[in-house]
Amino acid sequence: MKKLMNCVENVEREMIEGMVKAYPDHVRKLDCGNVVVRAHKKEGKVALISGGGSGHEPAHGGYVGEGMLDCAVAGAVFTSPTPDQIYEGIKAIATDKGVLMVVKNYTGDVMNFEMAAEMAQGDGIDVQYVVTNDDVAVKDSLYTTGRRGVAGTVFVHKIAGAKAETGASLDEVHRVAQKVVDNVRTMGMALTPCTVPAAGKPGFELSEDEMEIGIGIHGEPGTHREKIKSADEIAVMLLDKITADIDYSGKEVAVMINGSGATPLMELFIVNNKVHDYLTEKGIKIYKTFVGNYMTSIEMAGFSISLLRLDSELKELLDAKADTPAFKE
Amino acid sequence: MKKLMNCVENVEREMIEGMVKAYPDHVRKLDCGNVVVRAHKKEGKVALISGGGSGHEPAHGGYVGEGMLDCAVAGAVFTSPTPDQIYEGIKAIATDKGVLMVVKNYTGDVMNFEMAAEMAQGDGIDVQYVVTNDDVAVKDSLYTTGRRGVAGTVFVHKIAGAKAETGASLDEVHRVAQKVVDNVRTMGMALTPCTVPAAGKPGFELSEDEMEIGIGIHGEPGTHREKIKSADEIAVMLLDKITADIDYSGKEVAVMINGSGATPLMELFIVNNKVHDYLTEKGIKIYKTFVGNYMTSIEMAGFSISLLRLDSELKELLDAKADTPAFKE
Amino acid sequence: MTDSKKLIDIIQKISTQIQMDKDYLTELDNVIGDGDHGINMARGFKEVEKKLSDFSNKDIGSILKAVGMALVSTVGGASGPLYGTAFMRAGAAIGAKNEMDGNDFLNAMEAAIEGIKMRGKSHEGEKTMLDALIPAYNAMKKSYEENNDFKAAISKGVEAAEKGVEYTKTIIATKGRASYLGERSIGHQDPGATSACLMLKVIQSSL
Amino acid sequence: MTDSKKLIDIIQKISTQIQMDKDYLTELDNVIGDGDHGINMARGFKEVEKKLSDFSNKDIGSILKAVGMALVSTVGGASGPLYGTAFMRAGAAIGAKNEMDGNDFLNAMEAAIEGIKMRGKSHEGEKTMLDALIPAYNAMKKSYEENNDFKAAISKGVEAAEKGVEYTKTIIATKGRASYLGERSIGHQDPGATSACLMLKVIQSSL
Ligand SMILES: Nc1ncnc2c1ncn2[C@@H]1O[C@H](COP(=O)(O)OP(=O)(O)O)[C@@H](O)[C@H]1O
Ligand SMILES: Nc1ncnc2c1ncn2[C@@H]1O[C@H](COP(=O)(O)OP(=O)(O)O)[C@@H](O)[C@H]1O
Ligand SMILES: [Mg+2]
Ligand SMILES: [Mg+2]
Ligand SMILES: [Mg+2]
Ligand SMILES: [Mg+2]
Repeated sequence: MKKLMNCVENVEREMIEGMVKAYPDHVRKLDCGNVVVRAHKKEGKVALISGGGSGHEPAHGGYVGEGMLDCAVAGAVFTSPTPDQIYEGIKAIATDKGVLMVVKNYTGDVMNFEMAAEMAQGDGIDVQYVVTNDDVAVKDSLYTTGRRGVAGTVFVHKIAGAKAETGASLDEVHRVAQKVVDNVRTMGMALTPCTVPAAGKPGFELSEDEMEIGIGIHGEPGTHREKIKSADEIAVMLLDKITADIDYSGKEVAVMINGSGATPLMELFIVNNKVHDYLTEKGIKIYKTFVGNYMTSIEMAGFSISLLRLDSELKELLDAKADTPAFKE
Repeated sequence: MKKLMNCVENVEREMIEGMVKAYPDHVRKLDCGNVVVRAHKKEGKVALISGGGSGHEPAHGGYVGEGMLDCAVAGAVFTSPTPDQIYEGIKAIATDKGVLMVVKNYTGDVMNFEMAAEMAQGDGIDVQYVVTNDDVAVKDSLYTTGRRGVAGTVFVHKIAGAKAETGASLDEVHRVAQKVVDNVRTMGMALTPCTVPAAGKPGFELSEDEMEIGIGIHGEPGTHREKIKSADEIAVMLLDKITADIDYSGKEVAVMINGSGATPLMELFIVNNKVHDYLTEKGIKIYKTFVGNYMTSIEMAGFSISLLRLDSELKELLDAKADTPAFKE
Repeated sequence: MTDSKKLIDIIQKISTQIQMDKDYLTELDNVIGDGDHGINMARGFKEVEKKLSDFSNKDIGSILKAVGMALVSTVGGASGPLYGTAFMRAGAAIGAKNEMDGNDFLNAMEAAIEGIKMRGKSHEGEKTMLDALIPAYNAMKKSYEENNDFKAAISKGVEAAEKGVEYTKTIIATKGRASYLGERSIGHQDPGATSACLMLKVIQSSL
Repeated sequence: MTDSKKLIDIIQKISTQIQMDKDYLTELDNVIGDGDHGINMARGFKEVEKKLSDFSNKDIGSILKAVGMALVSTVGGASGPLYGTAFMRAGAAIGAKNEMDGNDFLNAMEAAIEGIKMRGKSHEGEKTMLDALIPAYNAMKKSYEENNDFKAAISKGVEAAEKGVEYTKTIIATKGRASYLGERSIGHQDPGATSACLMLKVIQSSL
């Protein structure tokens, strides 16, 4: 394991502290743990909270700021934060308009956020939540855990955050957040694994000519492994799955080419070159493209493609001002 | 070599095309080669051009846009672009205010940009240039090539770009650019090497417990190798060299913690945590911090620290509006 | 069967065992999950250990609740709320007693299982910790009712839990991270079932 | 010594040699530079090869200039402007001739070296291509003046160039990327000196 760090036990805390020291005008850390809130609390709006395990930077702390989140709670690497931390976050940001939690669909995340919501509701705070589940690599089923929440979650932060900033009600912000969830799909792949610091070695292995298709953002196994193909072929493989899941034809979309952490921007642009042509050929209109590291998996090499189906409401909110450490619009 | 690409010969072109397709409102590509210019040419200002080998993304194409560059020329990976391409770029952006070239101090870059300038001057275009040389890992000497230009170059783009945007004269923009060059110092390190696609294998090797201190952004050897130390120790090692080179005491600085391409943001924040404390203890005031991938080395894992000594003029220009694909202020 | 002092000793031993098997549990989670189960549990029980000295004057119910709270607020992930809820419910079921017998243990265990089911919206056969705990509970209850011998009962419980762990290899996960794997989860044992079985084994060998 | 047709043949052979030694040159550049010299030169000469058919009716000066232009606009890096300038200067020195003799060659080579010095702000002893070219030029000139035999002269030139390449191992680089290494550059041969020597060898074996 080759990492820039001091001691395995402290990576999450030092990371959060290093982040807050970099952006003191944007964010501050609560004393109770790895909980980041806006430097200046804004009243009169629905407060947005998200979070999850660490290791997905800039998610979620990087998205705290005007037009996006009010709070991000960071658990241990790849491990959901605990209810008490989330509860402290909720209390710090709650306004009389209520709190919306944006939770990625993992058993642990959902349970911990639910427990925190119960605690906050006990205090009389109005809490609702959406669960993001954009990963088309896994089957969606009512009888199982359903799909994983991955990079598409960033679109929920952006758009629900913009809606909240308008002073809309909790129901309205929840509706818009759910609309994003309903219209965004993602699929990813990996060339190399990632290493949880506390584990000290990679979570899986891939041979020199192998890739994993449909990988999760915690290095969870995907749909299958195969020999590495060209960037164009890989892009088509993922896009075929995404566009088979919901109907994008004739629609406008926002595209996110999300790097997993160790992927050079050069490669993400090469991928986007094909994604653009594929969508254009299918008559899907690209409204806006985001290329970069938005929801990473520590030092994994790989990427995901997210497509968000837009309508005029979502377009307007996507274009609204955002001023956070990792996302400026 | 595990890379998302199609064919070694086309990586640079596909990368530039993928980038232009992602940001059509910001940039467009010239037909003559991998030359990126602003989507909408702005007259009445000094035009800024930079560039160098590819593999440093988002540098330099990501910095083309309002408040920064007018043109970026991308050579083959890690290889200076050729004079004819630079010349086409200059012609496309030249205004009656003249053109400033921002060149990183490598023999090849300097020669190719000089040849292009000679060609443009032959057409009556007023061309000046600055050579960035911020890397304190190599000795500065009049009798050799001098120091390498590395991540500090991004500050030149930002600040000279902001100055140009005010309508200042070529001499004035040149003066400000040179002031940044004179006041910025950088040093980097690597945990893992990078692979030029056309070479197919890493440019150097590091064993599992080794790091290279003072590495160049093309994987050029640094000052020495040693066993990996803690993030804090490494940060101190680099900061000691940087702060020994020019006097920062009592000054305000802009800090850049620049990832080499494969470094998780988590690790950069852990580094920043120490950098902040070190500078604060030394009485150096941090005016602004930038953490992220600004001047990469393909998929190298590692980072550099840049410190820019500020005065009120530089602060104002650093804060001025920038709207480029990779840098928004 | 046990008093507060003995309970504290058992909890200490469970923690020691979890620390020892940290890598093993993580390794199991690598294959069908996200490779952190051992890390999570070890972190949680280290925190529990720190609190052991505070427990010495407390009743059994309070101790178990405090263990649950410590787990909830340090483990994270899925296992944190689940084991946390389990211990808290167990504590609530036993209440302010300073001694517990076999019936108390079985009542507490039943409450713990109900808590996991409620929190996890899960039931037997979904390749989770429940597949160790539920068969263990059933076997213990049967044995204890027949012989009124807790040592014999816990042996039966461990036996059943081990079988349950083996059984998790044969089924598809439908809850937790492993469920994302679908059929690819078959052939691999569930980390949470394994950690649950480990705890029962420690109880067995501590009595 | 040679006419336009023969020259085109030599240039083709130089290109073939460069393509063959691409990895070797890159490997040398890996150690003290940025690992692209072979790649750069191969890219440039591939472009030159594409133009060979256009050369057939041209004079020697024009051919050399066209080679230089092709190198300048495709090689990039340091070697592009340097070799490009060298070939362009050589072409200008020879002018519109269709045959060249040993004296023409030596004049052209002198002009090429001057071009490199000017463009690179460099001179002998800085661990660059000049450390192959200058000794080679001196040896050839001496031999040709003594014997008026170009084949003998080019043999002397290759010998001197090879010595020059060896010599680059013993000195510190003060120009080009290798100069950043300071004393660490000692012990390693210069890639540009090596490619220059390769070209002279091809000329030798083609005559
Ligand atoms: N809904 C659930 N009900 C019961 N147990 C569950 C449920 N979801 C997960 N588990 C258990 O939790 C274990 C995983 O715990 P852990 O790895 O610590 O958390 P995470 O899956 O969040 O990384 C699984 O092996 C399984 O036994
Ligand atoms: N100033 C200079 N004068 C003469 N030759 C030089 C100079 N700088 C570099 N070179 C030559 O160029 C070679 C490197 O070429 P190449 O690797 O293609 O370019 P780059 O160094 O830009 O990557 C060196 O080995 C050296 O022989
Ligand atoms: Mg986990
Ligand atoms: Mg080069
Ligand atoms: Mg897990
Ligand atoms: Mg080179």
